[in-house]
Amino acid sequence: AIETPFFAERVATGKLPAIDQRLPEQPRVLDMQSMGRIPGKPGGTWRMLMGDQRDLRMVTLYSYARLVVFDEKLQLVPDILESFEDQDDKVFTFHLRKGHKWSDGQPFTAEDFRYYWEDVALNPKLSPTGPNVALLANGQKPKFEIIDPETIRFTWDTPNPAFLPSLAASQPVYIFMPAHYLKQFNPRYAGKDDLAKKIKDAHVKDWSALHERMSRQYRPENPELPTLEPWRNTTPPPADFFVFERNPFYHRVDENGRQLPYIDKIAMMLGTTNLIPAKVASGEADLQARYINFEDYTFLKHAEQANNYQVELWQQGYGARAALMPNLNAADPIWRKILRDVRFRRALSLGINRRDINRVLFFGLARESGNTVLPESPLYKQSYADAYTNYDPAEANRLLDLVGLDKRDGEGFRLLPDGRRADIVIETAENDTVDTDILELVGDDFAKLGIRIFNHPSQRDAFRQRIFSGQVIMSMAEGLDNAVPTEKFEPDALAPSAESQFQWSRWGLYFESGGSQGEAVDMPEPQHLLDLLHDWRHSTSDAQRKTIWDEMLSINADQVYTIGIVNGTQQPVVVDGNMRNVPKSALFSFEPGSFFGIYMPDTFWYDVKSE
Amino acid sequence: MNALPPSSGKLVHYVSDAPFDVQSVKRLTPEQERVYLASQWRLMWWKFKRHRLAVVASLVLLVLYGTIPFSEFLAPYNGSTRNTDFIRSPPQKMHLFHDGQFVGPFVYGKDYRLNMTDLKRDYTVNHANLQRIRFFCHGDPYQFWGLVPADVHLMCPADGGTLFLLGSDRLGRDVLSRMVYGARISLTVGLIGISISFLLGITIGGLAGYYGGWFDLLSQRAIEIVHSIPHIPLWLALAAVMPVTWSPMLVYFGITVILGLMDWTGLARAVRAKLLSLREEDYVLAARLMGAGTPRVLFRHLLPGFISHLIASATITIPSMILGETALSFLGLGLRPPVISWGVMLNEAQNMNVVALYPWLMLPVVPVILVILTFNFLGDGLRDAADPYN
Amino acid sequence: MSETPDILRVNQLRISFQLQRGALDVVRGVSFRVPLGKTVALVGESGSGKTVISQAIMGLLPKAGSISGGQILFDDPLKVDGGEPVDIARLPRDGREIRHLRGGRIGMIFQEPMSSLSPVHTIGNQIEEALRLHRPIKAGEGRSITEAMLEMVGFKNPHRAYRQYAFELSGGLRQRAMLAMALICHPALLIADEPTTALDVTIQAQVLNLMRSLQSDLGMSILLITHDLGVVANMADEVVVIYHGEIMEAGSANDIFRHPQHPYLKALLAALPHFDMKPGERLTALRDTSGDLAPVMTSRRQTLAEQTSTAQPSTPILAVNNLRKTYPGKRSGILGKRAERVVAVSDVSFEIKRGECLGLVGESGSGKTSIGKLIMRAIKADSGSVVFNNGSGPVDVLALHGPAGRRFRTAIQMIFQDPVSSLSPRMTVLNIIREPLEIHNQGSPSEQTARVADLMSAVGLDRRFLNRYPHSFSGGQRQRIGIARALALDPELIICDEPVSALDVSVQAQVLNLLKDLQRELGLTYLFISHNLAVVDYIAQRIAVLANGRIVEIAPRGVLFRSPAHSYTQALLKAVPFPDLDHPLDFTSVALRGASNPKNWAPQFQDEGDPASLTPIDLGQGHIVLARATIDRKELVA
Amino acid sequence: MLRYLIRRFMIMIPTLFFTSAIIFTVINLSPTDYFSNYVAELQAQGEKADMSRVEFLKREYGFDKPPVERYFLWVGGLLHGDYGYSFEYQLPVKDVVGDRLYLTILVSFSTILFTWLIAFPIGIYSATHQYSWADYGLTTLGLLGLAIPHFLLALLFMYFANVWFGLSIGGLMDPQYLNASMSWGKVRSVLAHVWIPVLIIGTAGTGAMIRTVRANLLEELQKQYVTTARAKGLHPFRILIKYPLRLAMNFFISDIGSILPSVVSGAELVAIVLSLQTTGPLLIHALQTQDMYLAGSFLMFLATLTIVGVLISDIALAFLDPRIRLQGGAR
Ligand SMILES: Nc1ncnc2c1ncn2[C@@H]1O[C@H](COP(=O)(O)OP(=O)(O)OP(=O)(O)O)[C@@H](O)[C@H]1O
Ligand SMILES: Nc1ncnc2c1ncn2[C@@H]1O[C@H](COP(=O)(O)OP(=O)(O)OP(=O)(O)O)[C@@H](O)[C@H]1O
Ligand SMILES: [Mg+2]
Ligand SMILES: [Mg+2]
Repeated sequence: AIETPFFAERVATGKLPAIDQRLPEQPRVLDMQSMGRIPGKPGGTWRMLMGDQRDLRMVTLYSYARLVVFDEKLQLVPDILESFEDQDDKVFTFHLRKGHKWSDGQPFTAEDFRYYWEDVALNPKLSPTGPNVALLANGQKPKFEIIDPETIRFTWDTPNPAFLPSLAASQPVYIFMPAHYLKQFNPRYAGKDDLAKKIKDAHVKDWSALHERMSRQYRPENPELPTLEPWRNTTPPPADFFVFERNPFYHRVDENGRQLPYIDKIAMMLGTTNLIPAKVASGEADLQARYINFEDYTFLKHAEQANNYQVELWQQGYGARAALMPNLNAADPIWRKILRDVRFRRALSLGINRRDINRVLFFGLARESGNTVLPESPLYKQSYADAYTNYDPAEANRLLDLVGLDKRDGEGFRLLPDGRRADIVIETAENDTVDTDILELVGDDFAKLGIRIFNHPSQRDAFRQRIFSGQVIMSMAEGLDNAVPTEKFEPDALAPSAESQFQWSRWGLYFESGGSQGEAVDMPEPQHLLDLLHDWRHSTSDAQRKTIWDEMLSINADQVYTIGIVNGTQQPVVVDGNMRNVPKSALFSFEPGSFFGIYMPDTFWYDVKSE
Repeated sequence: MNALPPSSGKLVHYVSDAPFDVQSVKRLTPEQERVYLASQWRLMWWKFKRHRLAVVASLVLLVLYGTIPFSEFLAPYNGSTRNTDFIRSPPQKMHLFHDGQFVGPFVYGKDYRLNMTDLKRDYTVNHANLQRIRFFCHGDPYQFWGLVPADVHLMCPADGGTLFLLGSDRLGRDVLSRMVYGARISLTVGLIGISISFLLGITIGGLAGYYGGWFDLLSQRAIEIVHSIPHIPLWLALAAVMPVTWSPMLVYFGITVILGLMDWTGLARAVRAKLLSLREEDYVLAARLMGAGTPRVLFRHLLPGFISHLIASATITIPSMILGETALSFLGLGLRPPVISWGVMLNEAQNMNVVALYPWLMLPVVPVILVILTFNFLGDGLRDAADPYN
Repeated sequence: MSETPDILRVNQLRISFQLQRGALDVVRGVSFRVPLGKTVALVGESGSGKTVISQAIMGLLPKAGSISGGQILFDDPLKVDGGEPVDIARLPRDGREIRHLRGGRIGMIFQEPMSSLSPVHTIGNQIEEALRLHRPIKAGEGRSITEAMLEMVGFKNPHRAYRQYAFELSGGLRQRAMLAMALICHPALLIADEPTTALDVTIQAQVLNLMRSLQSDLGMSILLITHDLGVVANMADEVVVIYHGEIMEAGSANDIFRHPQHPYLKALLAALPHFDMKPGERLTALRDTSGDLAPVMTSRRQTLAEQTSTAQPSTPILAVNNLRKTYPGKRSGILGKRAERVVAVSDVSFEIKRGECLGLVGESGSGKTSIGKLIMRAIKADSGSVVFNNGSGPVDVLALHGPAGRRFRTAIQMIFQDPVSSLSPRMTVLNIIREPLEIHNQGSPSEQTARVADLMSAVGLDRRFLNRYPHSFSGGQRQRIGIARALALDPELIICDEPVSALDVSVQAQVLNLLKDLQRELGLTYLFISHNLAVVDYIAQRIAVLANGRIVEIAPRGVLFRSPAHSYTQALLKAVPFPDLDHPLDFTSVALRGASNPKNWAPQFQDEGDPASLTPIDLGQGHIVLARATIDRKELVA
Repeated sequence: MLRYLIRRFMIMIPTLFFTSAIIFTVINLSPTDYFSNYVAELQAQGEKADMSRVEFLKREYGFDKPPVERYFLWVGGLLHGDYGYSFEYQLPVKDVVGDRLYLTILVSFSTILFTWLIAFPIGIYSATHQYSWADYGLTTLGLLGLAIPHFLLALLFMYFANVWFGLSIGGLMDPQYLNASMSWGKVRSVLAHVWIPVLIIGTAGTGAMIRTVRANLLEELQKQYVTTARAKGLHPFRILIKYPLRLAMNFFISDIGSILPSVVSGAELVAIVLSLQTTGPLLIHALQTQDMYLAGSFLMFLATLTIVGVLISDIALAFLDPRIRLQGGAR
């Protein structure tokens, strides 16, 4: 392997072992050529602009180093793991890379998994609600075994098909922790006085708080916490400027034997998000998509030449850029009855002039579609996207008359059966101009159906609380988060399985809480969806999973639980003129893909002639 | 008329020989009677009339406020009429002459092309497409005063043409029309807010300054407390509790009241401080000894001595009230569409795109400036009119 | 005498004011001179332009006023020989030259000292400022010079006075502070605009004496503007008589007093009240306004007739018992100890019967205004009681509130000593006089306006003044506005605090006659505070003499003037200046200095440290004097 | 005076107590709390909150206890100088505010200085030269500053500062200095940036100040004591400074109570728009995310400053005007 210039001095002075000692015996070798990429040279800093300290997790997302990862074709491949074995989704055996080390040079072994499982997941102080749900199959904990320092095994009695995807998720379930580092915060291992002093210095209440704070892996706030990611944070918070440095012990190399990542440093600058487009346009970021919107494209494009960058348009991965979500659990009984009538939902969907919206707001570049999977997904069918998305106000009006909204007032607006005007307050989270504009246009369309709508944006949190309590009749939000799934992904978003599903949040809560809160599903189709979800969880073959997915998608399309407006909208991505290996066009989504993560930013590099 | 006595000489005894009439007080003609017995208000009005800038300012304000009842008629379009083919169209210039020939007021039509490389709508003036502006014409239908259906406008675009004298916004709505509609909210919000804050500020500050003692003590503590709660958290908290079902109009009143309620403390303290010293004046004592009640002493004797400050602070508070809602919108508590106000329009103009690409969307700042300048000049005039020394 | 050059020559001076409607010529071609080291008195009717002339000399005309013609030549004696006199009328406003003259070469005492001092600076600070500006003094010397000056103008405790603020001083003390400010720079020309109106006669004599001695020591010239012809006779070398902005007569004091020629001057001299007037004798005013009086009075005749029939004539309308008031003293520094309290009024008791006029005289600063304010409940008494009885039963004034309090306000009114500050600066005269009527809802607006107009002419003011603001009036005019306001409500008792001090004798006569007529016709009662003993003698039935916050003597007017018992009263009477060249005031012999200091009194009036040792002793005929209880009555009369 | 001071300090105690209660209520007025907010934020992006961790944190910070109890815990902490713990940063509030305070004070002081240095001379000038061209011109200029919304002004400034001077957009220094220790370069960079917020925050204040100074001064210039001072032969400027200006300052002094807190809070909204590294954005963020101890303690700090400021202003008023001091006004 070739030594990285960044470390040359430290290696020379003996502060760091040489490259061959740092890499695992079997590093993960990426063959750039076969991936259609160019092998590069190390160096440079990736400047990115972020909003607040929470965005530190973007580096974890962009890095996308997981035990197993999805490749660009959404196939699961080992990454940190050297390999894994999966028997009927019940028994999982993981093989670590021999000689793999944490960023502080300490070996990464089975002990790190044991520490997590025994000392964190099963510790009632650190995990008051028990281990993460991904580690439970049918509510049961697995059997955890250490076969040897490089091999571990999880065993369940029933299938747990969600286990591996959850490890590869953008926000992964961490089932290992740097034990050697964290033991100093755990009274089981640490000296009492030593720990007491640490607790006092950190101004925390007890060891669990200290442990909790020091062990955040997803949001790398603690510069001392050893990591396996390509870059490690070097700036203690609070700060407005975080610098990440390359991990000398990172496990990936290119075909030439150069240790990845190519880019030495990440400089993350925090600030007001509204200013980010302007700052990007003045050349203050090297690769940026977050906090840039479609409307900024023109502005960014105009400064392309002057500041030597390119603006690419990637495709957003939502099931819908915006979808109306009639609340089937609305507290108002009259409204609930109407909202649950499929004809009403279909009528609203037919009443939206999607073409107009697409033309006015998205330059016709979006797809007029229901809230469903994208064509990029193997599960896509045209019929899902097209269901009730043609503009047919006459049919819409006919349907509305049928559902009992046939009476109108003097101004021609429809009345509810109890005589109230059928005004709909559509609530949204935060103040997003695009949302406002969409609703403005939808409002004009609905006015033709004799229904007036009002937009009420509120703080995201308050907004959700209102939905959860059933006060909201209809909301608008993004559609499916993961709109390019394969059958291996859990189809939970299609069934009432979570409180955060705004069309049926109380049913979702019922499911989530195991029946202790919320309301039981009392409509046949949603119940069927739930059954299908249950089937998927116990499924054992991909074929079976695919049929379940198909059925759930078609029920959702037919029942129009959420009224998608457009999807496939564009996400501008600004790339520095000298940065190589960044795809021209790709899918930009959190799940799957970790935004840039799936395209492996550790393979991006700066092509600077002079150097 | 007497001569200067000789310098350093002995003074000669001088006696005037002019006729001397002790009853020289003349009778007044009715005209003089009118002038000399005019009320104080009339005097002020006469004085005000002489302040030319103030008169102009008040005329401008009168016109601006005069548009409020007739927005629908004055605006070429309805405030929410969208023209999807003319999104973000730059302003169309009004012309009178075409090829050196007089044609009357008209605009040239615009051709537009979607520029897919930078995703921009490019407009070019089409000199062949001459669109004569119609006056007192039929255009967008509206409900006049919410009652009478009508469709007459002062001016409308030519049939099939467009008339975006100040350009159009991102949904293709006419900026000029929206400005006309926006005046309704923006011009009133300031007045209502300021009335509330002045009422509170003057009364509480006045009583505290005049009475002193425990009232002063309590009111000062109240002011301290109101003052020490920064506006923003309160706004956020109110945003959280303000019922969502409130119509935009109610929200508007709510905001106005809040703006007013938050603003009085500074004034109250200034009034109090001034009155603390003014109340020691003899004329205050005189009024009290005449049996004048507190309101009278406060409003007839004490506050006039403070009128300059009051007028000044009123005229500088109005802009902050008009613009206050933009600050609120920033926190998600502002007015929302479909309500149109200058603040809402400016709020929509608050991004770099607009500054760099669509600067005409910032035009609503012009009426704001106009209103503020006129209010201030009006204030100057009022101040002078009330100033006895002038 | 004929060798002295003129320090000031005013030649054909014309001054006009720009008013709402057209210009107002206030001074119309006035010429006069002030010879070096001499005193020239400017006398004339109130509103005749005296103050305006003096303002023009200082270059201090108000914004609305301007010099429309003539010259003001100032010939500075200190100037090197051959220098031309400067024409002040041509100097730029607030320019370097005029600033040099102001204060340094020409000093000015303003007519209204009460409102001419900054409210937020100590008087010491304000006086010393002038000193530093114009006299080269060593560091640290300023304060002692200032205090010495304060002492010279009659401050008893100059050290304390240095640190006092204007509002802590009585009217007379403020006037003295102004005097000190003008005199401290030793100007070549002193313009004294009514310098002694607020001073009692003993202090007045002291101050006049001070001016005379500065005059002889420094060769200072004085332009003296005053209404008090007694002062004129004692001070002036030359006299200029002015009427409506024109000079009527001018000449040496001798010419003026012994050979008056112009009808106006003759009328002035005739209007003087003098001590040997017969009871019921009327003053002869220049204009007789008894005709204007009728409408003012009719309004209440009716009710009055009923009231007087029910009320017993013997019950006093106002009884004051053991009134006491102290003002908090001042601290030295922020945290320093509080100094002694100032006792302004101590153990004062007296009664006023219905229809009577009680004169209150006394040293400046002796607590007269305080007593007035206490009665009005404008300030809180420390102890004592005030009982008001207008026939409907006695009421304790100090405990009044609610509707009774409101009714009380209509029955009793006060004329303030300082006319400037007692008029709201932002109200027109019309509104000011009408205000009490509005407050008590008397009559329709047009009736109110009509009544205001009547009141205006009753006090001798032109109706055309109605919509002007107070600041645009002359001192005497303002004072009359205050009187008109007090009369508006037809009160039963009026507390007159120096109501005529700023009026020339003829207008004074007119106003005094008015008050007297009202008293006779309506049974109006007065508490009349004045320094002018002749005026008090004319209007009051009984007179109380106040010294150091206590009433030292009280007696019917005839008795008091014929046989004053108390040393202080005697000193007062001796200090009255007469408008008679044959009876000049003996500035040197009269024990002027410290006339109010008990140490200078006869031993029977000294309390020897124990205020309680003095008691009022009745000498018969209602003549009461404050003396030691142990003293024999005979000794007092002697 | 000493007694007065002691009394005023005593009165401050209940006031502060009351204020703390209100602040606590206001913060808790929102139906949600930090944790549900945090969960909401994550789920908005499709992320899942680790419920176990949320539960853990809730218990850790006493969210299982009733609000009243939490209030007393908080106030008790404040009394011991413990400002609580920021949920968001997982750090003591003191550490979170840290360096931002200095930058805030820098910006605020510069702004105040800027405002005063411009507004006072102009206000005095336009009062003494009423209706001159300069009066009209300067007044109009000041009013323009008042009329253009802060945000818009900020955007325009940033845009043109970037286009014309190549200044980085927003912030108080170039990014490379953010974590760096003090150096010449850093100072220069801060100076290059600080004028934008100062100008923006300052303009509106300046316009308002000019108008009020002018109005109050005009009122005083006509008083008789000014004539007295002129009669002494004082230079007009000396007169102006010593007499009318001092009395005209009344309004200004009565408002200095609000200066202290504004120095520390630093024009929150503008700071956000300009992306300044000051305390303002921190506070707003804390409020929006319901980071209640951070927000609460910060607000309490501001409130204390206000109350102290009012006290100072009362004392200053009494010093300025003996009538208030001696007649017992500010009791
Ligand atoms: N600022 C002003 N504006 C208008 N008129 C004024 C103003 N000042 C004085 N006058 C008028 O000028 C005339 C002369 O006033 P001035 O003060 O000189 O009188 P005076 O002789 O001093 O009278 P008094 O003895 O009552 O003080 C009066 O009629 C008065 O009303
Ligand atoms: N507000 C005050 N604070 C302190 N001392 C005061 C105050 N008002 C008056 N005094 C003092 O009380 C004493 C009496 O004042 P007052 O005004 O009653 O005198 P006066 O008899 O009316 O004198 P003058 O004839 O000079 O007007 C004076 O020594 C004065 O300095
Ligand atoms: Mg005069
Ligand atoms: Mg007095």
